[in-house]
Amino acid sequence: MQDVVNQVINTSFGWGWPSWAIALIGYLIVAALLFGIAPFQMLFLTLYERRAIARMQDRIGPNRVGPEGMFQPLADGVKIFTKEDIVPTAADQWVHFIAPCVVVAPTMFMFAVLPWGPGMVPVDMNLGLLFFFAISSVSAVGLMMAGWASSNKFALVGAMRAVAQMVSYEIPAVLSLLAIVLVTGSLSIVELINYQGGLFISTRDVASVPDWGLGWFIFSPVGFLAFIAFFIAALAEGERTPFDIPEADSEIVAGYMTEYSGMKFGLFYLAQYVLNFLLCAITSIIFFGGWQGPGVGWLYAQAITPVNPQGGWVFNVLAGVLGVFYFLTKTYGFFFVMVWIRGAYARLRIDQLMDFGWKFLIPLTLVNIFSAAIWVGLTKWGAADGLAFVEGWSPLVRWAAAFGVTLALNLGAYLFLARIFAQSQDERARQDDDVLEQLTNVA
Amino acid sequence: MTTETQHGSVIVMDRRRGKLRAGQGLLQGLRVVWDHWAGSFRKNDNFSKIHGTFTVEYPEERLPMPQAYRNMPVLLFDDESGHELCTGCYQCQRICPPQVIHITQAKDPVTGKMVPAATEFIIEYDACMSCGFCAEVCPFDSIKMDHVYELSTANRAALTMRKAQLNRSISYYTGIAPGLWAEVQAGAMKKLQGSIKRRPDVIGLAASLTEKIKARRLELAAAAAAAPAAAAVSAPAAPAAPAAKLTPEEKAAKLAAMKAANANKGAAPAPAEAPVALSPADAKAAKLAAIKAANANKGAAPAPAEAPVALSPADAKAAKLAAIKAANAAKQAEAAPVSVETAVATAPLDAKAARLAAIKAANAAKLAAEQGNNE
Amino acid sequence: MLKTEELQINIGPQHPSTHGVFRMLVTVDGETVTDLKPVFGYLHRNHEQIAEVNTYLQNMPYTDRLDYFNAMANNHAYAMAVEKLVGIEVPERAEYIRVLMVELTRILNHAGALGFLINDMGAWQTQLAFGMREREKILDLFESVSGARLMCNYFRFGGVARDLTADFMPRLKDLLVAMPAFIDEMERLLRENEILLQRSEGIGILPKDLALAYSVTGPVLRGSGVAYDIRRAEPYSIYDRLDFDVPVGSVGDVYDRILVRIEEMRQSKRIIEQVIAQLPDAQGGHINPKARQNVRPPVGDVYARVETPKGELGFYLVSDGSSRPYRYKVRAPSFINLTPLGDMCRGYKVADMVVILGSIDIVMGEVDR
Amino acid sequence: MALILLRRPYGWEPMDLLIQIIFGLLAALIIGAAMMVVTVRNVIHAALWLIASFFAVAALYLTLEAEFIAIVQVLVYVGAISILILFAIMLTRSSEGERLLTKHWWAAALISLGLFGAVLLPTLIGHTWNIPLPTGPVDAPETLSGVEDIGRGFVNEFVIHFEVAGILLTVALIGAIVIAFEERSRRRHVLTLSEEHILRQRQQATAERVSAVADAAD
Repeated sequence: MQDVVNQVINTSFGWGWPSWAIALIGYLIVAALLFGIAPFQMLFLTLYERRAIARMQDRIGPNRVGPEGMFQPLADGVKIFTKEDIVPTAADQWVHFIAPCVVVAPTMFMFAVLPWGPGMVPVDMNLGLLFFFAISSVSAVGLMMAGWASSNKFALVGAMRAVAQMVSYEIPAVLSLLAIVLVTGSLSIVELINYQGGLFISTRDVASVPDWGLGWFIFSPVGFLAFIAFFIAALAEGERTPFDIPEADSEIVAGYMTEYSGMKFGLFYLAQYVLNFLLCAITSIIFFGGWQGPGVGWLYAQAITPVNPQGGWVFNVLAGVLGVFYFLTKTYGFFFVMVWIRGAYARLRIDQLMDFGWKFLIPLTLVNIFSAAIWVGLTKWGAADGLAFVEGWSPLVRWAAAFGVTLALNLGAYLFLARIFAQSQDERARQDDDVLEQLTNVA
Repeated sequence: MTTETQHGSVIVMDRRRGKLRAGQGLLQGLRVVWDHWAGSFRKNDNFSKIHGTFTVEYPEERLPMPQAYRNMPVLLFDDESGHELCTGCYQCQRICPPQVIHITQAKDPVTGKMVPAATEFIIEYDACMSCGFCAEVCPFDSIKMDHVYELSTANRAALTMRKAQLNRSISYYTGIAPGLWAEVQAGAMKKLQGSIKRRPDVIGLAASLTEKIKARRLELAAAAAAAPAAAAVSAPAAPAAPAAKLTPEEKAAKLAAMKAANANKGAAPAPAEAPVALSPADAKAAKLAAIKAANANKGAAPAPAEAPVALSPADAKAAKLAAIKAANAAKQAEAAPVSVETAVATAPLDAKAARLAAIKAANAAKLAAEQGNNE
Repeated sequence: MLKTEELQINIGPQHPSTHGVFRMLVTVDGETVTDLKPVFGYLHRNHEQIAEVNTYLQNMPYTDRLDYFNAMANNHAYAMAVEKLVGIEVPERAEYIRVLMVELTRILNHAGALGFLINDMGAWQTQLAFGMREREKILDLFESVSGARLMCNYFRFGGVARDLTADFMPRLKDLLVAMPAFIDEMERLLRENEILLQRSEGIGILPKDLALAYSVTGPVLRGSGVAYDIRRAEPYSIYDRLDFDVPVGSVGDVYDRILVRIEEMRQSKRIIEQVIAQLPDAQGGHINPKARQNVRPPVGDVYARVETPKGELGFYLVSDGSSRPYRYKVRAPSFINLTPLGDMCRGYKVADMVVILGSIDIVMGEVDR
Repeated sequence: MALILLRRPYGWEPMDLLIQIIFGLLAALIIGAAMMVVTVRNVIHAALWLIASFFAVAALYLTLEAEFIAIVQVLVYVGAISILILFAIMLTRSSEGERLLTKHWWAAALISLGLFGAVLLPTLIGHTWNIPLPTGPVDAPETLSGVEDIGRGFVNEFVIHFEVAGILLTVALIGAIVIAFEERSRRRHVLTLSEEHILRQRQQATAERVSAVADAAD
């Protein structure tokens, strides 16, 4: 962004402004854009979800306000703004008031490191990935405050559930990303995307391979398993079905939002949908190459970049448009998958949720890290790293070997863990003698 | 294990134990939902399909109502004769489970005998459970179930339906349920003719059909004119008697309207005498009118309010019109007492007609009142 | 050491997952239910007293309001009771029509019940929407014959109010074309789904002999493995001529109840096909509804029962020879099936409690009367 | 994050002012939040103020270009530890409200001030205040927050410390698990209907067997 602002102010207008002012202006513009986009887009995510799930239920969905219900979200927004704001007398007024802000703010922070297209990232932190998840964990505090401040049994239980769920599902999410980070060797999101160029996984640097922007991690066994684990964890983080236990309406009426009304409730809603969007976006960035896609790399090579200052600005625009198109297509595709799952499944119980996270996902992701290490060793290392026997192999053989080994490892681990987990789950259903024996001892 | 019995057996449901559950069931569920999503861009129009949207966007498109659909009971009347099929036989009132039907049977104003018609027929729609028993038991097929279902209102009292609001024409009912009407048509019409024969005066005519009522009155007047002698001798000859007593009233109706219209011009009694003179009633009537004119000054003020209403057709609008006229007349009562009271004087030719006038006045006032609070 | 104490929660009367106006006073230890007291009566409408001031026929529309999900079955039970009391013969064709309606009712009730159960498990109404779609089709059929979708006051003493309309049979045949697809789809959604298995397997187990002791009936009893179906135990209408299987469960948990309901829909479809085949050559027609407006049964009492989708629905009538029942008692399946709820929920989680309640499939209109 | 936002290889003077302002704000927030932690009556509020100060400290780390430390601060302290504190406070019914202030509070204040001074004085004395500001482009700050450096450090020179810390955490984990198991075993297991039923059946069966044996004995 600074490049563009610099271009406009210093090059075309010729005012020699100091670069810090340019940087300030650039960042202010970006921040304004993001803060404008996020809520607006959340509104339309709700419409998108309602229409899609209605289709899945052989219905039509909201189609009255405006053409095809386009303005339905705006109507909802007006309604939620004009609703009365009710605060329970027993509530802790200040905490009750601040909690929604504490929940919303982190989701807005997370936009700071989200790349939208080639060279279109607000801040290229070299720890972007870590930053993303660190900030996302802050909103748990807000949920806790909300549940505690509204002094309501349902709200407190909901907050406890929400926090426990978020904290325990951050582990598989981060572990599954760790495998990817092992392969790329960097925590920078931009670096992660650049790594996914090329024709297939980890072939960006190999010469004589065209850059089609298709080297997505999803095409490798490691990436695939990591994707499954991460997406499940993302569902839990975003409190989507089948993990929407914190606001399980059939048990605890609305969870930590029970005592909220009007725009405070709206803020929780906004935070949840923005978080969902961000999780879909990060999924598409990490495993599906973000803005990577056929053509973007080539266009961006011709564009004005710090690498080649003498390029055509037209290519900037084209690459940006194409990249953002790819990125948003993937992101909304993942949101559709979220809606799809919501339309298909029931909700897990809280202890089953914990069992699934701790007894199934975390072992799976640990195995995945191991196979990621194998992948890196077989594709990257050589004698220097003490892996001499792979030196002689041709790159294709090494790649095939890595693929086969990791595939076998992950598949075996998945089946094994699935069997173990299924057996551990239905011990209460078949009333075995051992269960009854220990019951007799208890009784 | 299945144990055979004579017809069919007992099957123990198979829980599919021991097969590895590694997410294939979840994928199946996704598949089903996807099929519905993909198929939902067509419309699911017939019963043999399970895919496609089956939403009916209500205000624009509505499902066709089956003939047997029953929502709220209504009363039928015959289009050409204008007579209601209801005879006030109380069958529906007896069968109604929530007891929301209230009937007042008509009486002959002359003889006071029961007439096969209902002067008032009330159904409390707000308490009706639309079970359809009233329509089933009605021996004259007069009460039928309507298909109108948009009855919601903020005013609960407005859901207490009187006869004037319950009346529907047979053509309307054949429009919504031709088959059901075809089954019962012959018998219903035969019974209707039977009950029409036994209905004097305008009793049993649907109140909304003013022109029919006028026509009926005129033909009654003609009948009366055909038998003046019978009328002169006020012997109670059954069919002619009401006619004879009605004709002057009929004329006085026009007269009252005219009077009330130009009362402020202070019309001279001369035009007032004229119609009285040429009324079919003989000299007795004129003499009587003169006497009334002499001592009606005191009764002038209340009288006009009564008279035009009494003479107006039972139709609600006319009733209101009459009420307005009455008000005007009352204003003019002091200005030109003579002009008004002559209008009165002609009306009550004898006691029975006066009573009839009173009844009509009451009904008309009721109608006017509730028309007022319905609008 | 951390000290835990028990917590009392009121689920209901206004709560998303209590079907109707129902209240559960739950004592939880953490998330585990240690005690549950069902509290009902919020929907009491004085049904039985009203019935004693009405004439026999006037009660028919009130029976619709008992279990508003399957009014036809309630009508059937009441009509059978009065016919037994008065001694009225029902023409064969009328019997066939009755069985047809009642089996359609069974299908629509189970479709709806499964959908609501999955909703209680937290699904976002997809399964419910599918069930409701089929239910709407069946309700269209009911509307075309009886004139109303839910409160179809269709049965009369000695027959039914109106004969089948001309377009009834073709539409019913179309419906039967769609039915297997719908049932298979429900099974694919419910039977193998791992999440649903986790939520339903081993939850709310009601052992066989305890089920008998609680005198529960219907799918709950059959789910516990007792092959008791009144249509088979004492065939009442023309069920002795129809072939159908009685599905029973083996464990008696929520999953078994789901499976039993799915299979019962299949069997009902089977019965309907037989009825369609045998209906044309059935003697006698439906009766003229005007024939028996006010029956005056002889002094005596009678108990008649049918197998409604929810269980055994019985009517106990005492006649003093007048045109109004002297005593009118309803044996409502939902009410009796609700009695073991407190014990069934003990020891399970709060979320399971909701699912168990859903698996009993109650309608508060019938519980409270 | 202010410094990363405005990091530019030239033109430092306006930046300094900006950073001074930001630093002042952050310092004020940290100190104010810390004061609230110790003065506020409600324990939950104290915990929330503590979280605020944690967050401000993280921001301070960012101004020092120590991104990794800042992010870890947020991840560990704000994300995890504060949640644990909140859980602990909420689960244990703490006696809120009354202020626990001994009447020798001035002694405590004196001692703490003394210690604080003892720590701070040498730095205040031995510090040269006018460091020449770096002129010209500064090198890229990756080295300041290098994950690789930290990782290699962990597995090379600091391996002992790393392992010791790991063992310590593992021991703590095991201890927590042991406590939890003990807790669970002490909690009474609520029998479900079917379990209770089967157990009763077994007891009856055993009783019958015993009686049968007894009959056989006679």
